[in-house]
Parts: sequence; C-alpha cells; structure tokens
Amino acid sequence: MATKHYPTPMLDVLEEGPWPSFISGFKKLRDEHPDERIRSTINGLLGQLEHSYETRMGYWKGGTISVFGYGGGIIPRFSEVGHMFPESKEFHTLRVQPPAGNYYTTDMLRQLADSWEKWGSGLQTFHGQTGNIMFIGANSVNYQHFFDEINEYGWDLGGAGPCVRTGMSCIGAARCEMSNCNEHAIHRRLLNNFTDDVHRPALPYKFKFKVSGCPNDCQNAIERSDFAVIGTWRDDMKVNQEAVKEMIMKKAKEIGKEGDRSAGRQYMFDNVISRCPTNAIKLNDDDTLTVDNHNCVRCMHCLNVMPKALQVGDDKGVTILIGGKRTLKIGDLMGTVVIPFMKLETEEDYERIVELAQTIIDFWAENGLEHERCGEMIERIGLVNFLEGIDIDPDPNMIKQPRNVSYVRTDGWDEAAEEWFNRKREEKAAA
Amino acid sequence: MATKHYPTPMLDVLEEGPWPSFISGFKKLRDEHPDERIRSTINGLLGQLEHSYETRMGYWKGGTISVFGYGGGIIPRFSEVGHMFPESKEFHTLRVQPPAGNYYTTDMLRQLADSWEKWGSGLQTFHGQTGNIMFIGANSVNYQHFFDEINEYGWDLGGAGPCVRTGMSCIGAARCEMSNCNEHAIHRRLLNNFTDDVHRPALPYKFKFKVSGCPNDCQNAIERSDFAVIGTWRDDMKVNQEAVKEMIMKKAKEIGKEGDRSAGRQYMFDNVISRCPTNAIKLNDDDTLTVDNHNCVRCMHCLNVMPKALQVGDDKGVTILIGGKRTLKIGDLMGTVVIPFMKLETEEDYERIVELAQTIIDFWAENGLEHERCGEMIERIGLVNFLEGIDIDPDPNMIKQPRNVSYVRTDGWDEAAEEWFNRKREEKAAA
Amino acid sequence: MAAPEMRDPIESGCPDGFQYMHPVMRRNYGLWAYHEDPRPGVLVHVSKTGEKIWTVRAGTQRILDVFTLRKLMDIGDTYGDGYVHFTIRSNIEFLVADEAKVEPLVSALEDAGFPVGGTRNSVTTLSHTQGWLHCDIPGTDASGVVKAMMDELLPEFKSWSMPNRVHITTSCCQINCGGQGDIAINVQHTKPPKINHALVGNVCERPSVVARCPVAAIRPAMVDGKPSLEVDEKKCICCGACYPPCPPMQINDHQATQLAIWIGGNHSNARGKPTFQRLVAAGIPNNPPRWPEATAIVKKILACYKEGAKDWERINEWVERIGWPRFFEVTGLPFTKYHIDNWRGARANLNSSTHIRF
Amino acid sequence: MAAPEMRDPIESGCPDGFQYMHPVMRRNYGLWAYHEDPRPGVLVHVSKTGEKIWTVRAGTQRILDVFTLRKLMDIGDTYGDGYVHFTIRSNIEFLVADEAKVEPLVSALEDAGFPVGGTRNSVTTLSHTQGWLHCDIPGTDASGVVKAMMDELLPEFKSWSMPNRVHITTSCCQINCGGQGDIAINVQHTKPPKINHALVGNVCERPSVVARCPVAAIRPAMVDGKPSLEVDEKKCICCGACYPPCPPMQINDHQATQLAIWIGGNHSNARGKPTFQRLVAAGIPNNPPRWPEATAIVKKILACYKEGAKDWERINEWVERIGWPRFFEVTGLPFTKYHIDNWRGARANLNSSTHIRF
Ligand code: SRM
Ligand code: SRM
Ligand code: SRM
Ligand code: SRM
Ligand code: SF4
Ligand code: SF4
Ligand code: SF4
Ligand code: SF4
Ligand code: SF4
Ligand code: SF4
Ligand code: SF4
Ligand code: SF4
Repeated sequence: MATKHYPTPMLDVLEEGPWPSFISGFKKLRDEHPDERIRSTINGLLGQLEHSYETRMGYWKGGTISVFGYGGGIIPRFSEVGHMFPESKEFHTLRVQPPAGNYYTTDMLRQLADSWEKWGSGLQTFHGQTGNIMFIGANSVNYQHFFDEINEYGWDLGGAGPCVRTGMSCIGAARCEMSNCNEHAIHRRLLNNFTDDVHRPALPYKFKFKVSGCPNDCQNAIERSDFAVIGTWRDDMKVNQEAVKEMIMKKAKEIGKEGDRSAGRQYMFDNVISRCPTNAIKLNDDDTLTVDNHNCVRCMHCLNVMPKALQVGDDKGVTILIGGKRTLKIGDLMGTVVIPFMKLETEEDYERIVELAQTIIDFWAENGLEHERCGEMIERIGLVNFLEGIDIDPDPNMIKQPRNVSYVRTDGWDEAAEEWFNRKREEKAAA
Repeated sequence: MATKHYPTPMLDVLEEGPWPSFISGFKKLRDEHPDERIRSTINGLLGQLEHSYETRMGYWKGGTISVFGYGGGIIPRFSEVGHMFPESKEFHTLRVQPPAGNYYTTDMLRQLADSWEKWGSGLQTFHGQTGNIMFIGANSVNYQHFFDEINEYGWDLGGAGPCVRTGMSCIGAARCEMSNCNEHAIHRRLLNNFTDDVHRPALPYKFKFKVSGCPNDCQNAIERSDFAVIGTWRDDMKVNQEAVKEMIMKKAKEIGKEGDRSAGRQYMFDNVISRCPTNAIKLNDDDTLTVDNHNCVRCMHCLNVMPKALQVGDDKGVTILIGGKRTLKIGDLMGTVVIPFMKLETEEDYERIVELAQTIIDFWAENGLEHERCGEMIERIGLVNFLEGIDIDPDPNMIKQPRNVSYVRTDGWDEAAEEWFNRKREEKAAA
Repeated sequence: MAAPEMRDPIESGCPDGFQYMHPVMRRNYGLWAYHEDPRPGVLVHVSKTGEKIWTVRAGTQRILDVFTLRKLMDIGDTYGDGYVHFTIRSNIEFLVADEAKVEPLVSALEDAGFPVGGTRNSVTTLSHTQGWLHCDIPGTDASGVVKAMMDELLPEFKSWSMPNRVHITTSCCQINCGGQGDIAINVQHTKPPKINHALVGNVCERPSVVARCPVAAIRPAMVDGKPSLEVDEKKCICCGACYPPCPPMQINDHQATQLAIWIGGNHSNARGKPTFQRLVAAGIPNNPPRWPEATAIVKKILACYKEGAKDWERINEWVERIGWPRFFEVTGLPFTKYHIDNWRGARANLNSSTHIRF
Repeated sequence: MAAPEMRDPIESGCPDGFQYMHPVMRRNYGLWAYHEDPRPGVLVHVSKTGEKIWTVRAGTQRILDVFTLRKLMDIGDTYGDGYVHFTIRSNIEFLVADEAKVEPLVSALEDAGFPVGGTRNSVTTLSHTQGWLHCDIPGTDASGVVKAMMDELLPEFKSWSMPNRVHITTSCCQINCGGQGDIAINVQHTKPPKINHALVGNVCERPSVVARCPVAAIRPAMVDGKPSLEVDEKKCICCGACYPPCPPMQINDHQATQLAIWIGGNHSNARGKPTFQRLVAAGIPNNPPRWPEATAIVKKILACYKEGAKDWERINEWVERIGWPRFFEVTGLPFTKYHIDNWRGARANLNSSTHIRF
C-alpha cells in the first residue's frame, strides 16, 4: 500500500524546463525506490521543502554528532517541523573527501551509491563548494554504519567546524597544458599532513587549502582559500613560431577572410598583443612573436588564446598567497602573496611547503581570535607582523605599492636596510 | 658704528652655488639696508637661523595677535632664544591675499615693498603654499601700521586658523588655451562671499578653495583643497585636422626623419593614441584624427601633446570635488566628485556655486568635530549622508565603482530606485 | 549495560586520484601540449607524446539521486571508457581516448536529458549551495534557483555566444558559500533579526554572538529577567552573521529577506588582477519557485555584456572599459545611494578625479 | 587712560587681478588658441585674435628681500612690459607682447642670477615651506633644502631633459604643507615626543591634544601631582600631530628627526587619475646646510626616471609600468618592512594576485 504523498504544487513547477531537475530525481526515489525507508524519507523531504517554498523559510536546525573517534565531518540536521514531516526529521550530511582532482571510475561511483542506498537517503552531491562529496540525508542510527562501510574501502570524512577543511585542486597536470606543478601531489601532501586537524576541530576557525596549476586559478584559490597554491614559472615561455603563423591564417579563415594575412594579424593585435597587461608581447612583421619575459607577469592571457603556439616555461614552481576568504566579518579578502616563488620538485621542496603550512597554522592557532580566519588576523595585526611571526623576509612582490601614509614608525630603518643588502649579496653569491 | 654680526658659518655655505641664495639676500639687508631697524632685525634673524642649523632645532613659538577688527590672518612668532638674538625676538608674518591669479605690475610690487620696508623686515614671499603674499617679520608694534597702510590701497589679509582660507586659481583664461572657465571670477566670487569667514575664524577647522581651469589641475586643487573647482567641457573637443597633419610632419622632423610621414605617425601612436586612458582617439590612414567624445574622459593628455591641433569644446563648465586635504589625522585625502558638471556662465550660475559652497560650509560647521576637515567628516559619516545633508542626488560619476561588501542596509531600495527613474524621466523631458 | 563495540576509523584522508584516472591521463600526466575545442562541451587535449584525450562535459543537477547517478554511469560505461571527472561547478566530464566515441556519447547524454556544453565562452553551470534543502540558516533555496535560471540560460550553456566564459554563482544567505563570480545572486536581508528572547539564554553563547557582529550592534541585556541580547537597530546592517551562532536571532523573513545581484567578481589573473564583485541590483523579491525577477535581471546583464564586450573581456573588464555610469545606462538598472560604498576603505571606491564621460 | 583710536579694516578681500594684468592678456582673456615653447623657460601663447604673449619664467629664492624684489622689478621695467606673474611654485614670469624683448630679457635675468627655465619637461622649482626660518614646529629647514637641491638640479631646470615635467616638494614637518609631488622630501620623526610635564598643565588643552593623536596613543595623566599627558610609546607612530597644539610634547630631535623620500604623487588627471605619493626611502639624516644624503637619492631617482621612462610618463606612471620590484632594483634603494603598508585600508596596497615579474 503506497504511503500518502505530501502535495508539492510549487516544486512540481521545477520539473518543467530543459535543465536536469533535482525534483524529478527526488520524486523518482520517492515513487520508485525499492526501499520503503528511502521512499518515505524523500516523501518527507519533499513535503518539508514544499513547505519552505510556500512559506519562504527554512526549517532545519543543527546539533552535534560525529562518527566514533572524530569531532567533525558531519553536518547534523534536525527538522523544526518534524511533527509535520516525521519521515525526514533527521537528515544529516556526511562530508567525504574526494580523490584529489575529482577523478572517479564508474565502478567506484556505483559502489558508493550502493553503500549510500543501504544507509542513507540515496541523495549525493558532486561536489560541495569546498570539494567534498556530500552524502545528504542519513538519520542518527545509520550514519556511523555508512561511514564504517565506505571507510573500509578507502574513503574518509572531510572537515566541518573550526578545523582544516577538505582541499581542492584543479585537474591540472592530469589534463591541462597550462599546469606548472603537480597539483595532485601538493593537494594530498598538504591535506594528509593535517588529517588530525581535519577530523578534530581545534583551531580558531576553518582553514582551507586550494591548489590551481596556473594563474587562471580554476579553483578560485586566491579568494576562497586561506592557503592558495598557484603554479607559475620563472624562465621564458615557449613560443612555437610555426604555430603562431598557422594561428594567424587560421584566425583569418575563422573570421571569413581566408588567406588574408593582415586580417589574421589584426585579430592577433586586437585579441592578444593589445590585451597584455604589461605590453610584454610583440608581433613582428614576419609574423613571429617576441615575448619580453622579464616584463611578462604570467597573467596567462596570451597562452589562453593560443595554447598551441605558447607554452609555460620549464623552470616551474608555485606562488603562495595567504588569507583569502569570503564575506564574514570584515568583507571578502583575497589572499596576499607571501611566497612569490618556490620550486616543488624534490622531496625537500615538499617538506618545505608542508612545514610552511604548519608554521602558518601554528602561528594563527596561537594568535587568532575565536572565529577569526587567518586573513582576518593578518588584517588585524598587519602583514609585517605576520611575516615576522612566520619568519619570512619582506619582498617587493608582496605589495601592489608601498605605503602612502606617513604614519609609520621607522626607527630600525638602518637595520632593515642592512638586512636587505645582505640578502641581495647572498642571492648574488648563490647565483 | 656697525653692529656686531652674529657668525653664520653654516649659512654662508648657502651663498655658494648657482641658484638664487636667500642667505645672500638676507645679508644684503643686514649689511646695506639704510634702516638700522632692518639691519639689526635681519642680523638677529640670521643669528637664530644659524643657531637652528647648528643645533638642528627650531626656536619660534606662536601666540595670538591680530589686527584690529579681525581674528586671524597673522602668524605670530616669538623667539624662544630671544635672549640670544633680541633683535628679531618678535617676527610675525602677515598673510595678505594676492590678486586672483597672482598678477602684478612692477609698480604695485614696488609700492608694497616700500610700505613693508617702512614697517617690517623687508622680507616677503610670493607666495605661500596657500597662495598668500607672506610679509615675514613684523614686530608687535608695527604690524598694525603696515596693515592699515596697505589696506588703504586695496590689500586685505588672508586666512589663518579655523576659517575660510585664501583661495588659489590658475592663470587659466588669462594665458592658457586649456581653460574651460573664468577662474578669476570663480575665485573672487567664492572668496569674497566668505570675507567674514576669512577674517574671523569660527569654523571647525580650515576650509580651502582652489580653482583650476582644466583637469591638468595646475593648482593641485583635488588634493589640496576642501572645495576644488576644475574646468571641463561636455561637447566634442575641437580637432584642427590640418594642424594634425602638420604635427605629424613636424614631429618626424624633430626626431630627425624629415619628410618621413610614417615616422611622424609612429610618434603619434606612441605618444598620443596609445596613451589615451580610454582608447578614445584614433589616427586614420589619411592622417586625420577621430575622437570618440562619448568615451573621452577629458584627461587632457592628447590636448597637452598637440595644443595646436586639439582644443577643448564650447559647452564648458566645471566639475566640483569636495574634501581634499593633506596628512593630518587620517592620511591624505583627495576630493570626491560631488558635482560632475555645472555651467558657469550666467549670474544665476554664479549664485548657484556660491550657494553650494555656503550649504557645504554650513553643514560642515554643524556636523564637523573640532579640528576636523570637511573631507575627514565625509570619511566619518559617509558620502551618502553628506550628499543628503547638502541635498544632492547620488550620481554614478561620483564613484569609481559600486560597493563590493554586502554589509549595507538596503531597505528603502524601491523608493531610491523610483527617485532615480523619476529623475531620468525629468532629464529626458527637460532635454 | 556495556558500551557497544565501536570501530576505530582509518584516517586515510584524501584518496589518491591516480587509481581512478583515465590511463591516458595517467600516462601523460604533466605532458599535455595543447587543447582544442571541437564543439561546445567537448575538449580534446593533445599530449607531447601524441596521445589525445577527449572530454565531454555535461550539466547535472549537482544533487544526484542514485537513479540519476547510475544513469550517468551507464552512459559512461556504454559510450565512454568508464572514467569521469567532476568539475568545480558540478558538471560531469566523461573522458574518452577514442574520437569515434565522442558523438555517440554526446547524443546519449543529450537524449538522457544532460545538456552538453559549459566550455569556453559559454555560460557554464551556476555554482550553488544548500538552501532550504539542508542548511540551517538559508534565506532562500539554491538548487531551485539554479534549476530555474539554467532552464533559461540553456542556449548560452550549449553555445559559444559570450565574449568570454561566464561564471555565475548563487548563495542562500549572506555568508555566501557559493562564492562570487561574473554574476552573483546573493541573499540580502533588509530587517534586523527578530529576537526570541525566551531561548537566547539557553541556546546562545552570548559573548561569541556579540563578537560575531561586524558593526558591534549587539549587546547583552536582561529581558523580562532572562539573560538575552539586544540589537541596536540603527546600527544593524542586517547581515545575519549573528544568526548561525544564535538561532533565536531570527534574521529570515518571508518578505524582508530579498535578493541582490553583484557583478564583476573575477578570480582569474588573466589580463587584469582578480577582482571583487560589485553591487548592481537589490530589492529583488525572493520569489520561488522560479525567481523570475532575478532571472530577468541576470538575462538583461548578459544581453548587454554580449552586445557590448570585446572577445575575451570578462564582465568586469567590459564594465571597467565602458565605465560604471554607462553600465547603468545600457542595462537600465537604477543607480541609488546604496551603490555608494560606506564600508571600511570606501574612499577607494569613490571618484577622486575629473575622469568623467559626458 | 583712553584706548588709542583704532582704524576699522576695509574688508576688500581678494583683489581684482585684471587691474594688474598685461593688456594683451586682458584683451585676449579666454581667447587663447595654443602655445609654443621657443626654448626652456619661454612660452608664447597665441590668441584666436592673432595676438601673442611671451612668457619668460625664472627661478627665485621665494623669500625675497626688498633689494632682490626691486632688482626683478627693474628688469621687468627695462626689458619687459612691467607686468609679472608668480607661479604656484614661486617662479616669476615676465610677460611681454613683443618677441624682440625675449632674448634681452632672458640674458638680463641670467646675468642677474635668476635662472630661466622650469617649463615643460624640466625639473621646476621645488615647492617649499617655512622651516626653521619661521615656523613653530619644524623638524628641518625649507629654504635651505630647496637652495641646496636646486643648486644641483639647475641643469634639469634649464633644459628639457626629463620624460615629463617633474614637480618636487619639500616640507619641514610631517604636516606636509609643501604638498606632495613626483618626489616629496618630507620629515619623518623616529622617536615619541619627550614631554615637558611641568608645562603641559598650563599650556595645553589636554582633551584636544588627546583628540589630535591619529592612533589614540595619548591619555591624560597626573605627573608628580600636576595634570599632564602620557604617551603609549608602543602605539606612538611619532607623527608629531600632538606637538602644534601642545609644544611641551617636544617631537623634534637633532638626531631622531630624519627625512623620508616619497615618489609618485601626481595631481594631474592627464592619462591616469591623480595619485598619492608612496614611500621609497627613510632614515635619511637631516643634515644642514646641504642635506647631501637626501639630494643624492633624489638625483639617483631622477637619473633612473630619465633613463627608463617614456616621453610623457610622470614618475608614478613610469614605476607603475615597470613595477615596484624593478624600481628598487634599478635605483638600488633597499626594500624594507617599512614599505609594506599597515595603515587603514592597507590591504589595497598588497599584492593579491599572481602578477609577478621574474
Ligand atoms: C555545503 C556548503 C555549500 C554547498 O552546498 O556547497 C556550505 C555549507 C555551509 N557553510 Fe559554507 N559551505 C560550503 C562552502 C563554503 C565556501 C566555498 C569554498 O570553500 O570555496 C565558503 C567561502 C570560502 C570561505 O571559506 O570563506 C564558505 C563560507 C562559509 C562561512 C563563512 C566563512 C567566513 O569566514 O567568511 C560560514 C559561516 C561560518 O563558518 O561560521 C559557512 C558555514 C556553512 C554552514 C555550515 C552553515 C552553518 O554555519 O551552519 C553550511 C552548512 C550547510 C549544510 O547544511 O550543509 N560557510 N562555505 C559548502 C561545503 C560543502 C563541502 O564541504 O564541499
Ligand atoms: C574543469 C575546470 C577545472 C576543474 O578542475 O574543475 C576548468 C578547466 C579549464 N579551464 Fe578553467 N576550469 C574550471 C573552472 C574555472 C574557474 C572557477 C569557477 O568556474 O568557479 C575559473 C575562475 C573563475 C573566475 O575567474 O571567476 C576558471 C578560469 C579559467 C580561465 C580564465 C578566464 C579568463 O579569461 O578570465 C581560463 C583561460 C581560458 O578561458 O582560456 C580557463 C581555462 C580552462 C581550460 C581551457 C584549461 C585547459 O587548457 O584545459 C580548461 C577547460 C575548460 C573549459 O571550460 O574550456 N579557466 N576556470 C573547471 C570547470 C568549471 C566548469 O564546469 O565550468
Ligand atoms: C604657471 C602654472 C599655473 C599657475 O597658475 O601657476 C602652470 C602653467 C602651465 N601648465 Fe601646469 N602650471 C603650473 C603648475 C602645475 C602643477 C602644480 C604644481 O606644479 O605644483 C601641476 C600638477 C602637478 C602634479 O600633477 O603633481 C601642473 C600640471 C600640468 C600638466 C599635467 C602634466 C602631466 O602630464 O601630468 C600640464 C600639461 C602638460 O604638461 O602639457 C600642464 C601644462 C601647463 C601649461 C603648458 C598650460 C598652457 O597651455 O599654458 C602652462 C605652461 C607651463 C609650463 O611650465 O610649460 N600643467 N602644472 C604653474 C607653473 C608652476 C611652475 O612654476 O613650475
Ligand atoms: C606658510 C605655509 C607654508 C609655506 O611656507 O608656504 C604654511 C605654514 C603653516 N601651516 Fe600649513 N602652511 C601653508 C600651506 C599649507 C598647505 C598647502 C595648501 O594650502 O595648498 C597645506 C596642505 C593642504 C591642506 O590644507 O591640507 C597645509 C597644511 C597644514 C596643516 C594640516 C592640515 C590638515 O588638515 O592636514 C597644518 C596643521 C593645522 O592646521 O593644524 C598647517 C599648519 C601650519 C602652521 C600654521 C603651523 C602651525 O600649526 O603653527 C604653519 C605656520 C608656519 C609659519 O610660521 O608661517 N598647515 N598648509 C603655507 C601657508 C602660506 C599661505 O598662506 O599662503
Ligand atoms: S588552473 Fe590552470 S592548470 Fe589548473 S586547470 Fe585551470 S588552466 Fe589548467
Ligand atoms: S602571459 Fe600575460 S603578461 Fe605574459 S605576455 Fe602573455 S599576456 Fe602578457
Ligand atoms: S589648470 Fe589647465 S587651464 Fe589652468 S593653467 Fe593649468 S593647464 Fe591651463
Ligand atoms: S583627452 Fe584624454 S581621454 Fe580624452 S581623448 Fe584625449 S587622451 Fe583620451
Ligand atoms: S550560503 Fe548560507 S544558507 Fe547557503 S549553504 Fe552557505 S551558510 Fe547555508
Ligand atoms: S544582523 Fe548582522 S549587523 Fe545585525 S545584529 Fe546581527 S550580526 Fe549585527
Ligand atoms: S610643514 Fe610643518 S613645519 Fe613646515 S611650515 Fe608647515 S607646519 Fe610648519
Ligand atoms: S607623535 Fe603622533 S602618534 Fe605619537 S603621541 Fe603624538 S600624535 Fe600620537
């Protein structure tokens, strides 16, 4: 005998239209899933969601639950209208760390679906905005079993609460010619060094790592992570002059002027040459390109327009920016350059970046206020105090421009200047 | 019998070198001036200045004196080392308003020098950084006589203290083809409307007017005045195509490529076309110029480079920026656009600008804290509250970009939007 | 009674992705030479070794029921090589080593109702958050907003008709988990929280709630003898930051909770440096199930952008070139006092020059 | 005894300049068509009426003794038309209607020791302030600094050897009456004020002194039973703002009062919008009578600017094009933690992008 369905007039409207409908998916579970537990849970969920649509209010509240041995990783949800929709009154979400880079075999996804179906609502998200697989909707009895089951075959929880959060890395080296680093290795080395901090919230607030293989920053790392690792390169970009010539004629053709070289050149001027933020790229009369690599700021634009002709250099590494985050409580922050360039090739290099992360998190754990992100702390104490706290020397690449207000105490100038000159001398010697 | 001279070994060094030496001038007064009062005053002055050079400290202190009937306009100075250099122990400066634009006949300057010689030190400055003629060095007995004498033939004191200060205006229409307004008239209309506020300090702090005839801002008005009036134009700039062609060949010649048209064109590209901040200017193949006047932001650059070929338009007026000032106490402030454009032709126009200044000063006098400049007040209360206080509608030209933090209270949005649409409708109707 | 036997977790952390990676990608890891775009939604990356990998990208509803997930897996097995990748925008990507598989794969996806596209200069899938479906503080829904808008933006998803890629985001409260983008549809509350004083004492850690307020508008107070909190409604900017730590400070309201639209958020370093979003429209009704008012504004902005921008200009670059006054002119959106910044550092957003277009 | 008869002032305010204006300028007011630059220091403005006015600009010491003033007037009468104009930088300009008068006028000025120049892309006269000569709070002198530097910059004053006009300013305390410019030589105190507690009580309005401190480092205090003030030396940024309202708060020190050099202040709207100065060097000894250390740095910066900038680039535009790291490289000036902004809104001056030159 079929359970009665809560009416969903407003949600039904979201079944119309060409885009895949989550509501249709919900209904299929409600109507066709063999397991009565799932059918009724989703029925309740639809009922509560319709109620939200009609009243324009949300009805979930939080709580505290976690799997045995961990402090976080689950977002508990209890319904405030459980009396109206008892079937889904407990609807917790497990945040599960994806493989670095979000790669899956169909088999593994089927396996995860099977486990989830056994214990949960049958609803999952690839992925949440912090990168977790979100298994949405387990009750207080089942979530532990689900975790135990998938944990056995290689899956672990991500972060929730004041802790190191699940990381993100772009597809990068796995499928992108722009990549300047091993995003995958960086992501895992950093995250798995902090597993304890992921599972046991004990920091002032959340801390996020994101890795993008180049300045296109496909992971929004600069604004959306506390520790942004962005691939870049130090030597000359590679120019395939033949490909440049081809591109010119190809573009001419694309704009309907087959064979018209000057039309192709014009396209190059309008779309590449004139768009370089530092005018570092020049198209010569013989259709070759000259790049002023000393003035190129690695913005990626010209490489983006002509990936076949231009390639990143060989002396690759990363730039690290610290302190990005979103709105609360002082407005969005972008990360600030703290490491202009660092190589990531040898084991030592990797140890160095992990150590840097450790030092930063320790300093922040020491000095951050409750619920204060690393970037908010830097904003409060000033970049210089932060740099001194993590023992990094000031570098002009960390700034857009020097201060413009004279309200600064400059005693100690001579020592600071001396240090600079010494560093420069050492660099010279080293080089 | 010659009075003994204080030794000035350090100052003597400043008599060397090709630049006109103020020290040589002082000594001439000390040694050759017929009036013993002047000779000894300057002797004392040199003694104290040498003492400052040797000890690297200043020795003047202030006080309060003013001419009968006024509260300000004089900077009193009493020496802290009067016992060592009694001859110059009183050394007050009278700030005298210059004619708008700083024009003088040689006769008038001689007449002023004669009066000053009678009563003062014989030292004067053309001009102080706020534009006053500074008659430097009168004692407490003489300053009133000097003022009475020059006041009789048309000279009045400027401001000192928390009051409306002496104004400044560029040479503009009197000798500059870039001028978009009658700087001279604006300067005098504004200043002489506030004569009482100039002479009787009763405002929260100082208030300065500066007038520049075009966006080159030769008076530094935007950063150095509370009320900056900058000439600009609304219609198309004037292009003398013949002069453009001449310029091209002229430049070719200047760079040693006489007759080489393409060299002249290259010069134009490098120095004019490519420097336009909005790419609003184009050099055609026939050596004519096309200006996209709708996108020209009136930066002046192209007119500066080729004044013979390009001229400002006919529909002239001014942009007004409020709140510029220097360092104290929150760091330098530039003025903010409050009136994007206003005509200044008819008597009514002039009444309107005076009224605007009055409204702003009144609002500031009401709401400014002690020693708070108008710009600091705006910074404290926010531009919008200031605009509402002086009853001016928000305009997108007042901003560089809209807010980027969501921390704003937007109830009242609909009314505000309605107002905007109504204004637009009226403007349309008016047009 | 004895505590039940509990299992200790294996703290394996972030799994190795290589085990799930297409063999061609594994073999050519870090060796990619360039890519081409055969058609919207399809990429081919060419390795220095000469090997190629084709990517077919399709939109999903992000929150997948097991049926839908399995449907996608079936397609992946039948038409693909059994390897998939999810993008940061919850699009699914099928990776195949054989060009011949591309077209059948595309049709299979389209037939199953998964639109193929979202690459290059298209409007890709809106990034979204949890909303009424799961969060404890939402002012609106997320999945529903995205579904409603993508229904209307499908042509732009499936074609290359935009000047550059368009990244749109939605968030369901002012915390903005959805991030910012070329266009961000965010919640904007317009009334201070209504406080349920009875509960505050038990539920909320008052000092930390006080500390959470960006404008220090909250102070501890006793209300009818009970410890509670008090909000200075003049100061309050209705941001809702006090609500998560203290649910009795009800910020959500079926009327006063509205939507605002922000544009010009750009995270990439291409050409210009990364930029923050800027407010363009507020006072937009939070109107389920299809939020037509918000959608209309988004479409208007996209139309003007498409019309006015040069190739490769992101929305912020377009507006910065033509100037903000012109933006309000062409879109017909009202300019109000609310656009004028009054937050910390507001000065940097004011015009302190005579650069004006007439 | 009866008060003396006092005369009531005539509040005539700002005098009409037309009465002192050269007749050609009066006749052609607002009618100017263009100008040319026959040679450094000389301008000719041509009116739409065809009339012309020649301007000969010469440097002065700004503070003129009556002898020097009369010498200039004599030259103006003998070689000019008896009309002069002073520029905002205290240069004197002689206006003549007859081209034939120009060369004799130039030679007369040069012979009398008044260098002709300062126009167009030259280094014009440094703007300066009062200094030890007259002010009550100066940390250094002003006329002396300008004299010392102009002695060395004379060739740049008299020629057109710079990429664009160079406006240099000096100020004798951190209040900076001298304004900012392409290069600004300003005072920078490095020690908190030494307080003469005995005097504070009588001389200073304590509340307004407290209010004057930009960082709220001052609090009222009783010192040996007398009302005085106390400075939190950790907070104090040594700005000297408390000194004018309260002379007992002695900020000046013959050692700790030093000079700092700032560049890139640009008030004009030409090309870019107006910009503020930015710190490049501090810890410079305040070294009368010739301040050689400061002069050396100014000359070094000018040399690099001349070498590296394009025509029409002001100093800020040149540095913004090559980037600040490069600026420190080419000038050899040290980059220190003091260059990194920590004032309000500091964030806007930090690099939040990956735009880096290698
Ligand atoms: C699930 C998710 C949205 C989504 O549907 O994708 C999410 C959901 C919540 N976020 Fe978030 N945030 C999510 C990604 C983000 C991001 C995006 C990112 O990580 O790139 C941000 C902006 C970046 C950043 O970290 O600043 C983000 C900034 C916040 C904030 C504000 C943090 C701040 O310092 O500004 C809060 C509030 C807080 O933590 O106090 C917050 C809090 C929350 C809470 C826990 C609300 C609460 O305090 O109870 C939400 C739980 C919803 C639920 O029921 O599941 N969430 N949150 C995302 C996490 C899924 C995952 O783990 O993959
Ligand atoms: C798959 C994905 C990375 C991932 O690991 O998930 C990705 C992949 C690529 N991105 Fe991206 N980007 C991806 C999200 C992003 C994001 C983040 C986001 O969408 O929230 C950004 C920054 C967004 C922003 O700035 O707000 C991003 C900014 C770029 C840019 C810079 C565009 C610009 O001019 O500003 C490029 C360069 C380009 O367009 O050629 C780029 C280029 C690319 C290329 C062409 C790189 C390559 O050569 O393979 C990849 C193919 C994408 C395509 O759609 O044509 N990708 N890309 C993400 C796909 C999202 C989606 O499903 O639509
Ligand atoms: C006389 C004077 C105005 C006055 O009433 O006193 C003046 C007069 C002229 N200025 Fe100026 N400017 C004068 C101070 C300024 C100032 C203020 C200052 O020096 O402190 C500025 C802004 C300074 C700043 O930005 O920091 C100034 C920024 C300009 C500019 C914009 C330059 C640029 O590219 O940024 C121009 C345009 C140009 O150079 O062609 C200009 C152009 C001119 C022209 C060529 C206008 C004209 O067509 O007649 C005038 C001849 C000047 C020359 O030296 O070639 N004038 N000019 C001032 C002479 C000062 C001096 O003795 O050296
Ligand atoms: C004389 C002069 C410097 C010069 O030699 O040219 C000067 C001299 C003094 N200025 Fe100034 N300022 C002079 C132009 C300026 C300017 C430039 C301008 O007006 O364009 C500024 C920057 C612009 C501005 O107004 O912000 C300026 C900003 C200050 C300030 C800081 C005001 C502020 O809000 O930041 C003070 C301090 C104060 O007023 O409390 C100040 C205070 C002073 C005092 C009265 C010092 C004091 O508080 O006792 C100085 C008297 C010196 C003396 O003994 O004569 N002076 N002062 C200038 C006035 C001469 C004249 O009237 O023509
Ligand atoms: S960030 Fe760079 S490397 Fe990574 S996917 Fe995007 S374009 Fe490729
Ligand atoms: S990467 Fe960017 S900065 Fe470098 S040359 Fe190309 S366009 Fe210019
Ligand atoms: S501000 Fe403009 S109008 Fe005035 S003098 Fe300078 S260039 Fe001429
Ligand atoms: S005035 Fe400035 S903005 Fe206008 S066209 Fe000339 S260079 Fe461009
Ligand atoms: S944006 Fe707000 S409501 Fe939406 S998921 Fe994030 S925290 Fe919850
Ligand atoms: S809504 Fe925001 S501003 Fe208002 S009280 Fe709560 S936290 Fe403070
Ligand atoms: S800068 Fe300072 S010391 Fe110099 S005149 Fe101005 S107030 Fe006096
Ligand atoms: S010197 Fe400046 S910071 Fe120090 S106490 Fe005085 S006013 Fe305050």
